[in-house]
Formats: sequence, structure tokens, C-alpha cells
Amino acid sequence: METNKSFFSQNKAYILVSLGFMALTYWYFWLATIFDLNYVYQFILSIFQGDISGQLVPLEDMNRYQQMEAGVFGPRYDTIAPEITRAFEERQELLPYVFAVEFVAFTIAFIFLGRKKAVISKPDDTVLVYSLFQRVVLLLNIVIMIYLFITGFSITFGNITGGGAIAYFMRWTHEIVGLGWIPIWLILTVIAFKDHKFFKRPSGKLWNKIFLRGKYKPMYRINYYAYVAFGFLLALSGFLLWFIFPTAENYVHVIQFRRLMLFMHFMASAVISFFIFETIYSYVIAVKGYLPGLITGRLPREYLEELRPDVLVEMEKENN
Amino acid sequence: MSDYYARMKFYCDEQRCIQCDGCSVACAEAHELPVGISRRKVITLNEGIEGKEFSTSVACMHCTDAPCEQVCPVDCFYIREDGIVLHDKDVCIGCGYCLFACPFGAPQFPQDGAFGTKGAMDKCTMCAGGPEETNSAKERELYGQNRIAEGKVPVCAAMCSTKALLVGDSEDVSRVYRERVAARGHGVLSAPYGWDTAYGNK
Amino acid sequence: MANTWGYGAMTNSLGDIQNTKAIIIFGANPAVNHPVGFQHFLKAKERNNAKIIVIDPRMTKTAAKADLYAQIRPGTDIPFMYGMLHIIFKNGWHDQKFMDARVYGMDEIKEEAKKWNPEKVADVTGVPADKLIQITRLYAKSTPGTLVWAMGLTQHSIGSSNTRLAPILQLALGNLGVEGGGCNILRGHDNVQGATDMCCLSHTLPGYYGLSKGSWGYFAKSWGVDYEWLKGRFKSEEMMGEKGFTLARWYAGVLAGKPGEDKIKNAGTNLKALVVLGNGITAIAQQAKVKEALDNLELIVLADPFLNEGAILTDKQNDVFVLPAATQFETSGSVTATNRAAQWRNKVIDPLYESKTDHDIIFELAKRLGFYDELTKGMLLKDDPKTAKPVKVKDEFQWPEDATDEIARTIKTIGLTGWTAERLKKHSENWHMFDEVSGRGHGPMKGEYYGLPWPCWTTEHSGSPILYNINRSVAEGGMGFRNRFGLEREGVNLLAEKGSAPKGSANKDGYPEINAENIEEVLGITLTAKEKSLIGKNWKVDTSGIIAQKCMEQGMAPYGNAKARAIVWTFPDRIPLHREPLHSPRQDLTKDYPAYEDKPNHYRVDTQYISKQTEKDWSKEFPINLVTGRLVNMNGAGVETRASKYLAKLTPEMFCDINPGLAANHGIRDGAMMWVHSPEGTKIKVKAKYSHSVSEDRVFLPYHFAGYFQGEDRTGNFPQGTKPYASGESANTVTNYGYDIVTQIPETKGGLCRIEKA
Amino acid sequence: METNTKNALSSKVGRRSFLRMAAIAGAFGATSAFATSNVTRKATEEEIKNPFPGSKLIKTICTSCSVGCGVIAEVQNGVWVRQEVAQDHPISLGGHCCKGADMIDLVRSEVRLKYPMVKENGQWKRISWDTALDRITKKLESLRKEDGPDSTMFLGSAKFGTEQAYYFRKFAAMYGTNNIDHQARI
Repeated sequence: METNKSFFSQNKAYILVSLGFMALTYWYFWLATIFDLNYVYQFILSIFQGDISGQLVPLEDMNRYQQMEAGVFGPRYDTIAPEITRAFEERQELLPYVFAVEFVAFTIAFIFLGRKKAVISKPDDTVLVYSLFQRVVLLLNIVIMIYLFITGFSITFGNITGGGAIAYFMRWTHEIVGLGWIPIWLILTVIAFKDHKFFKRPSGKLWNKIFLRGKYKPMYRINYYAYVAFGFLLALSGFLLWFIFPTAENYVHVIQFRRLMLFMHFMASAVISFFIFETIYSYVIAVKGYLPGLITGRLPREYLEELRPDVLVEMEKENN
Repeated sequence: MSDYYARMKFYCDEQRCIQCDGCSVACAEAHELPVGISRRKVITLNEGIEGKEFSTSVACMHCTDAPCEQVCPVDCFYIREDGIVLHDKDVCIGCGYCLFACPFGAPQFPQDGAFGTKGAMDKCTMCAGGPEETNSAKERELYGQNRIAEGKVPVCAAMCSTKALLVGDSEDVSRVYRERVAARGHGVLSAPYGWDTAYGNK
Repeated sequence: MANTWGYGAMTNSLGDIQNTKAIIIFGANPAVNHPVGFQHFLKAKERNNAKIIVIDPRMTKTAAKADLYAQIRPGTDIPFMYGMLHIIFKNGWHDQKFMDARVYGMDEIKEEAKKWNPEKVADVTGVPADKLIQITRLYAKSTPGTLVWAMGLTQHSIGSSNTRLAPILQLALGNLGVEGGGCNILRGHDNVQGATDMCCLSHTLPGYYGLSKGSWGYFAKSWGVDYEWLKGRFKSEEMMGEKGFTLARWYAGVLAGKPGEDKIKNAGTNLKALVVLGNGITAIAQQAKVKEALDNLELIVLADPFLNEGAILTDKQNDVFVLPAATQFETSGSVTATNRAAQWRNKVIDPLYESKTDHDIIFELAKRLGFYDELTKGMLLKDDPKTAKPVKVKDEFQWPEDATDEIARTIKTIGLTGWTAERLKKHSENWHMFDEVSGRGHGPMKGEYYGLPWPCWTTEHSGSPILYNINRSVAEGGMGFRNRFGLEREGVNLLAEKGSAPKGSANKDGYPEINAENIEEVLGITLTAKEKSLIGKNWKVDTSGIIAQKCMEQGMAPYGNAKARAIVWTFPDRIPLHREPLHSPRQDLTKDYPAYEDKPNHYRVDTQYISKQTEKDWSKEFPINLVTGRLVNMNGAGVETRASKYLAKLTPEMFCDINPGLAANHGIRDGAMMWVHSPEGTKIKVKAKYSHSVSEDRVFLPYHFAGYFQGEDRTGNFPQGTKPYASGESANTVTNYGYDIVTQIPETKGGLCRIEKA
Repeated sequence: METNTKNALSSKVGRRSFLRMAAIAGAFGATSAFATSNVTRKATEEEIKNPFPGSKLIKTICTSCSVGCGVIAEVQNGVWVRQEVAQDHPISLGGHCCKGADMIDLVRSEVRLKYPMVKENGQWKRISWDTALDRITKKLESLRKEDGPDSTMFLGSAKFGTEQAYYFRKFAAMYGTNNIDHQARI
């Protein structure tokens, strides 16, 4: 390690990204949303205490009229629901802009950074980098994510599809496929943390088939961490939305919680889209020749020597 | 008749409701709903506490600015001129946003998809069917009876055992309720519950 | 109640409750059990600012709409009512004029009431003294007031005393025979009143005719059969006059002879066969015994639209027959509502599947048993006006019209003469022409009350919507109390005093019931020789209709005009006295208020009272009061209602209402399973449901479930495709021993139990 | 948001429901105690299409409890297709509790007994009515001969019509026993 670098330059990527997030969070929660922040804060606290009903004031302490509203219609309609309505409307209008911005950002990155290329002279001299298991996980992740995005958008932009049988089919497969994504996300979590310094990596053949090799650059790591974090929110909220089935009986007890979950789902999906694009960009566009390797599992040795020497180093360590 | 259009409303008089569940069962039976669907439900609060227990029945309130109609991504809702909020099940994709937006928990979802996913939304139609041809077999299958088209009262209010549940033109509902309140002369809520949310401060 | 003033039925009607100023409800929960009837209660509240007072061990849905509510200890209604009477007499709120003119034996009640001062009542009943005073003041000051009760009063070992004291309370206040007053008993099933009037009962014949030789003779004549033949069908003439087993205790007839079982007296034989038509035998107390009895029978026949759960309860392997009976919508006939009014139930569709109507099953059985012709002959007969004797008028009967007419010409005691099929049909067809409150008809139905509430003396009579109302003429449904208990007792006149006859009566005073001898004298008329030859012995058996006809002309009721009586000298207690339940949580009170002496041959079974009560200190081992009751979505044993998916959904499983405080003491969480043990050694496993409607010393069980037995799932015994949508433990597995001294109604509303976490 | 609502309101009402609006409840007042005035206009015969052509309405009485609420059954070709509201009934005024509202399900419930059955060696077996009745009466006859008529208990029902109750009592009397009872006792 070089020691003359400052703390900032060492952790530039992390600091910039987290500052960006802080700005985004501030803008979103304090300027853009209309829900009752204080209520949501109290509500989340009460969730951690095991009460998901959102009824923060005991029914006994309310007057008859308030009791009726809370007991029949669920607690505090005016806190989260208007935000859901608004967020939903705005997603339809704003999301295209967000994507346009992201697209532009990546295009600029492409123009300025260009495409990395490895000079391959011996295409047959390949190394097995990804086990079948890893390939399946990584590819499934991409495919499922893309499908979830498309089907998710088919709901959000339902005014374009106009509803009907196909949109209905896409909506319910969104739920099923989303369920299927949860284990994928779990594995990716393990993969993402594999080179963390507190994480003691086990050795052995089987493990090599599971864990990815190599050391990540900060941006890759951020990508993974963010993916894990927002993936967690998405998976959790999506699962709970599916698991807590809305019926007349449980309505009052869970509606506020489900609203919160939906809100979380909206938020996390908007954020994660950036990292998905990042992943795709880095897999497919930024580097040439990576995608075929991801499919077959084998990459030319020269490719690795030029672009990912860390992987080779690690492999040699294993062989010794 | 003048060109005045009725504004159809429900109101449940909680001083009369005794949670006999007549309305909810009548509704389920009349429209032959699947067991998981409760277009109308009856709730008792403070059960067993002397002087505080009361019951009420709730279904779709057929709001003026129906939030469900606002959030529906596929615009399957439509509001008739008499104020009845209806929706088109063929268009509905079962996403459930209407449930999040509804202040009253009216939208119901059958659990009929694979892995227990939600089916197309179902809710109180005020016995007015749906966009299909009136009184056709398809309409009956999807939305239940169209009693309004037959000139009949919605079945829940008609079968209410204590006549707690009122339905009809808003003027008439409030007249009936006003009469009762005047007769009782005590113990009246400051405003009918849910009306602000459903119909604005009118 | 019949022993107080003549008829044991609701005196007024549901619509008439709208006229009342105060409603006091003892042991009834109309908001749950009669929701549609309760609409009239609520309307009374709006129309008249009527006050609703509820006295119940549980804070029911009815109590939620009440102005005053008293949580009473089960089985202590008599002290409570005496407490009320104590205050009423002390303050002079009673109606002395009414009592003098129309009630006998009130002095003894006054003496007894003196003993029950509010403090003592508070100690026994658990209702605070000031609450009692508040309730009494409100009720006594608001007249007319109506008193409503149901199973909460009757299902006690002192049920018959309860149901006597309640009318006495009304008599003391003069709340009887007026609009908005009366004793309104809410019956359970749709045709309890009708079936009871027809006396599917072991101690009477249809129309409450007794089992005496005279009654049998009258019915033999009316059925067109030979009395000797009928007698020959019985084992002996003596057995004809013996009361039979009851629904409550038939199992004793099977189990007798086994160690520990009560002795029976049943013509030297045990019960060997059971034929059940539409009766949920899983709703009978002491289910464990019922199961044992079913196991020991030689033949079980169960005819029901749905599978009678007796069939899955029993372990009997052979000779259990289940027959598909049709529902009542697949047949027609009349049905009597709780207010004694009949309605015609039209057939909606033909019986579905292979099901047969109940009467078809009866007829088919009779055919094979060889008395079909005798059984159905009554329908072919008609009273010949010339001879006043039934003669055959047709060869084929038309069900049910001919049966209705047969009943009309036979049953005189409760005045069913006017209930011809034609009239009843006309009423139901024109039900829109009747008033909601008074039941009066208008338009073509003018001059008649809806459903012709009995007594409907003649085929022109209007029906009597309010019993014992002397402010109306007899022709419009007025009457005095029935003369049933003699003319005088211990030197006191039992007939009504001067000036208390119904409006327009030729005889302004009290008069005895009319018979062939006294008719001319009492009515003040002379009969022609022909009439004299035709007339029956008395009004109850007068098939000529002359007595009823002449009485109507003179504005007099055929059954006389007498006093109601507060003293029933034939009962074990002359006046109603408090006695602690057999299983009392207050053992200290059982010495002062002991149960009755044991009663031998009580409906053919020796029945224990005091020996059960003193067997041991029950409350030590079983400290919790057990209350059973109904749910709004269920009916009876729940066989029909649990077979509906929408109704079953409302309460998908058996539960036990338990106070959170009590539950916490036993470590039972809301929704957890718990055991309820009974002194009988039985137990059930149910789901705990936290509810504040019960206090900490009692639990509530709904009695509509079956399918499980003492923790064992027996639903596997259902034949394919007959399992209802909900099953659960039956509350009657843990109800206690105890039967009423007069009617043998089981004491399901005042038992003890012990609970523990499962 | 507002634009969407406006769009939805105008276009949806215009497109989908306006024509059908004509068919809405004109004749409310005729059957209802609630709405009497101010309700659009009377719908014409053609607009109110009867959903069950050729059906007839039968007045009958609920079999649940003793209040005696009116029930109107709509029957088409011998099938009970719909339970109608008896709003002119003097006791119930059309009201029903959940049991009464579900009377139609009592009849058409899927778990009804469909044929006679007998339990033989612990197994339920389908038999014909004739066999069932023959076997029952044979057994009853033999019991009656051996142990007398009092060895049989008859339990009737409060769900009987009055006539059926009368005839069941008569049946027991002619069978020769007073061992007969029904639910009034519980």
C-alpha cells in the first residue's frame, strides 16, 4: 500500500457517493415528500418494538369518533397514503427523466473513458474463472432484474399498457419472479462481502466455486454494497407486500405497514436502478469481451493479465 | 325530473348497528363472492366495555374524488354520474395500489393466482354491476347483480336487520339520519365518520 | 308462566315493543339472537325515548345498546327480581288497583320481597345496590314497560321459578295487557312456538291438552280412530298417561342400569332406538353421556338436510341410518313466530337430490309400520255442522292444507279455530297490507291482525296480538286471564274482580271458563234445543263451535276471565324462591338457599338436586362460572349454519370468551388453545378469545360447534362431501348436570368449570 | 394528478358509462324506504332488463329464528336463483341477519346430504330410500314387539312446519309412546 495518499483520496469514491446519498436523502425526505415524517419515524420505532399496526395512540385514549376512524379505516390515513398517491403519480412523470439522466451520465462516461480492450493474441489460452454456479447466479441476477424492471414498469406505466390480460400476467409474474430473486440476492450478498477485510475467506475447491476471485476497486465495491443494501430493502418490502395478503380481516392492522413497505419499494427500486445500469455498463459496455466470459466461464489469460491481474494472483495463491 | 343528479351514498348509523353481519353475508350471497372477499365488513369496537361498545359496517364509500381512481395505473375506475365508483375487471391488473390509496379498505383481492398472488380487484359496486352489458351473464359473474339497473336497493342496506345501514341519494340519507338524530336528541357524533374523507367538507 | 295466567307464550309482539317506554331484558340477547326483532327495540328508543335495561352475566351486544346494564351472577335472577319488587313495594310504585282486581296471592310475594333488601341482593347477585335501585326506579317509573327474556332465565334448575317471578314483577307494575307492556319471551327456532303448540312434547298432546283419558278420547275422535285401538298401540293405559322422556335426558333411558347412572321408570325397558328428525342432538347438555347413549343404542335414525353430527359423534359401527330430509323451503306449511302469529311458508323448489320432506318420511315409516291410514285419516275428515262430529269428506288429502284445517278444527285450547289454511295463505300473500307496529291490517285485510296471533277463536276472529288486554273487545283480540286453576282457593276468589272484563263484554265481572252446563248462565243467553244437543262438554272440546260463537257475540272469552296467580300450589315452591344452582360458586349461600329435594320419576328419570349440590364443595375445584350462549351467525347445533361457507367464515372455529385478566392468571394468550374442564369429568380444548364482555370469574362458550370431542378430531367420520365448513368442540361436552324441577330444561347457563392452558 | 383525475372523470364517464347511466335506479322509491325523491328518472321497461327471464317471486318465511322474517325467493325453471328482499313484510321490513340473508345457501349448500346412507362396520354406505326405510321399520317392529313401544325415543324438531309437528306427535302416539320431544326443552 502506498502511504502518502490522503484519507480523502484513499476513500474518494466512498465519500463522494455517501455525500451524494446524503444530499439525495435530504432532498427527498425534507423537501420532496409530503408524508408526516415525525409519524413515520415513530412508526418505524414501533415496528422495531414489534407493533406493525401503526396505531401509535392506544384506541382507549381516543374519543369515539377517532376510535371509529382508526378502528374501521386503519390508523392515520393522512400520514403515508397521500405520499403514496403523490409518489405514484410522480414516478410516472419523473422516472423517464431519471432514466434519461442516468443514460446520459453513462453515455458521457463512455465517451470520456472509452472502452477498455485487451489485446488478445492467444484466444485459446483460457482460464476457468467462473464456476457454473457463479455464472448461473450472476446471469440469473441480470435476467431477473431486467424482467422485474420491465414488469415493474408495466405496473408503474400502466397508463401506457392500458391494462388487460398481458399487463395482468406481467404483474403477477413480477411477484413470483421477485420471490425467486430473493435467494439470488442472498448469494450476491455473500459474494459482495467476500473481500471485506473482516471477512475471513475460507479456502478449498468448493468455496472457489462459490466465491468470486479478485479484489474490487472502490467503485465496484460501492456498486455491490449499494446493490446489497437496496436489494435488501426491495426484497424485504416486496416479500412482505406479497406475504401480508390484504384481506378484510387484517386490513386495519397491516394497511399502514403495507403502505410503508410500498413506499420503501418505490424508493429502493428507483435507487437500485442506477446500480443496475452501472452493473450492465461495466459488464457489457465498459469492457469488451467480458460478457462472453461470463457466459462460458472462461476468459483468455491475456485478458486477465491486462485487466484483472488480481484474479490471476489469487488463483496462483490457491494453486500453491 | 330536473337535471339534478343524485349523489349515491352509504351511511351506517352506529347507534343502530348491532354487528349481525346481515349486510356482509347478504352481499356475499347476492353476488356469490369467493369466501376470501368481503366487499362489506362489520366491525365492533371496544367489545365488552360498558357504554363504549359500538359497531359499524363499512364498504366502498364511493368517494367524490376517489383516491383509488387517481392512483390506478391502468385507469380501470370510472365514476358514474350518480357518484357510484365502479371499475373494469378486464382492465385491472391487480397491482393493489387502490388498496393503499383507499381510506376505507374497500378494495378486495381474491387469492387465486399461482403462489397466492392477488387476482383482479373486487369491491362494492353499490349493486350497480360493471361496464359489461347490463344484467348480462358476464356482468353477473364478474361483478355480481346489477340491482340498481333493476330499480332495486343495494342488497346490504335492504337487508340490514335494524335499518342501520342507509343508502340512496345523499339528500335522503342525511334526511333520514337527521330525523333519527333529532328523535334521539343525544349522543351524536360531531360529523358522520368518513364523510370528510370521502366527499370533502360538503 | 302458563301456570301464572294461562298461556305460556309471548304476550305482545315484536312490533308492539315500539310502544313501550322501558324494556328490561333478563337473560336474553336479542341483538344477537333476534337481530331483526331488535330493530323494534331500537325504534322504541327513537320513537318513545324508551330505556333499555339489560341484566345479563355477559356484556352482550344488546347491553351495548342499553341505557343501564347490570352484570349479574348466573342463576341469581330471582334475588334480583325480588330486590326490584322490594324497592317497588317499599316506594309504592306498584299498581295496587291492577293487583287487587286481577292477581291472586300477591301478599305472599310481598312478604318474600321484604327479605330481599338491596344490600342482600347485592351480595347474592353481585350487582351493586345502587345499580339495582337505579334500574328499579327507571323501570318502575317508565310505564308501560316490557319485560323480555329467553333462555337465560329458563335454562336453570330453578328456570320454572324464574319464569314465574318475571310475570309477577310485571303484574305488580300493572304492565300487563297493555300496548307496550307484557312479558315478551323470545323463542329460539323459527317454529318453536308452532311445534310447541302442536306439542312435540312428552307431557302433553297437541294444543297443551294433557295426557288424561279425556284428552286421548278427544283426539282419538278427532283423528278418526278408535280409542281402544289407540290404547292397544300403547303398552298399557297407564303408560298413555305417563310423561315420556325429554330431549334433555333421553340418554338416561339408554344408560340406566349402568353404575352411577340415574334410575328410570320406562315400562320396564331401556331405550333401544332413537329416531331423530331435524334435531341437532349435539346441542344437548352432557354430550359425553349423549355419546355413550348413542353408542349403546340398537338403532339410530337421523333425518336432516345436513349430516346430523350425532352420526359422527358415536362409535357405533352398525345400524346408523342417515336420511336426507328436505329443508323447509322445499315444502310448504304454516309456521308460528314468537308472537303467536302464523305465517304461511310457501314451497320454493322441489326437494333437491334424493331428499324427502319430513312428513313424507313420517308417512313412509307409518306405511311400513302399518298405521298409515289411521295416521292420515284426520286430514280426510271435516266436522259436520249438523252433528258436530267429524265425517269423511274426501278420499285423498292435500298436504299441508288439509293438515292445517285438521289442526284448526281440533285445537281449541289456544284458539286455533281461525287458523284455516285459506286465511293463513291470504295473510302471507298480503303481508304488505299490515301495520308494522300494531299488526293491524288495512284494505282488504281490515279487521285482522297479521298472522292471526292465537287465540283466534273463530274463523272470523281478528287474532289477539296482545294477550290479556281488557281494553279491547274479545272480537278484536281482548281478553282477561284464563280461568284454569279453579274458582276459588283458600277462600279467595280466583275469578277477576268486578269491572275488569274486556271491553264490550256482556258480563262485566270475572267469569269461569265456559262449558255446556254454565254457558247459558254465564253468557246470559238461552240456547236452542238443537244447539244444546250439538254443544261439546266444554269449550276445549266443543267441535260444534257454538261456545266460541256465542262467546264472541257476547264479547266474552271462552276460557273465562280470572285472576293471574302468584301462588302455584302444585309446584314444589308455592311462590318462586331463590335456590342456588347445583354447582354454585357461592358455597356459603347453598346452606341458606339449598336446591330442591331429589325428584324421582321426573319425566321417567330419577333426578338429583340437593344430593348433587351437597356432594362436595364444587367451587373449590371448579372456581369459574360457565356461561353458554349463541352467536349471531349460528343457529342451534349449528348444523345448518356451519354448512354455509359465508356464515362459517365469520366464526371459523370454536372459541371461548375469556377476560384478559383471568387469562393472564392462567398464562393463556389471546388465540392460544386452552382446556375447559367440567365437574362431570369432561373437558374440551378451545381457542381463547380475549373479551371484556365476561368478568374475571366466568367464561363464555358458544354452543354451536361439533365435530371434535374432548380434544379428539372426529371430523374424519363424516361421510364424503358432508363435512361442514367449520367444526369445533361442543360446549355441551362441559355443561354441568342440573335440570329444571318442572320442565326438565337443562341448567346450561349456570355451571362451573376449571380452565388451564393447553 | 389533477389532470389524470380530470381525464379519467370526463373520458371514463363519457366513454363507458354514459349510455348505461340511463339504466340506473329510477324506481328506487317503489321498493325502498330510503330514497324517495330527486333520483334521476324512471327507467323504462327495456332498460330494466330482468336478469332472470321468466322467473317468479315466491313469498316464504325464513327458517332461522322465531322472529319470522319474510323471504322472497326468485325461482327460475325450478331453480332458486336469487333471494330477494321482502321490504314490505310487517315484521322484518326486509331486514335479515346474516342467517336470514343466507337462506338460499341453506338450500343449495354443497355439503347437503344427497342420499340415504347407513353405517355398516364403521363404513358409510349409500342405500336406496326403500332399503333404508324397510330396514329401519323392520328393526323398529322387532323392538316394539320385544321391548314394547317405549323402547323407542322420537326427537322432533322446532324446524318442522306446524303441520309436520302435529303429525310427528300423532305418529308417536300411534306408535304407542310418549317418548317424544323437541327443542323447546333446551
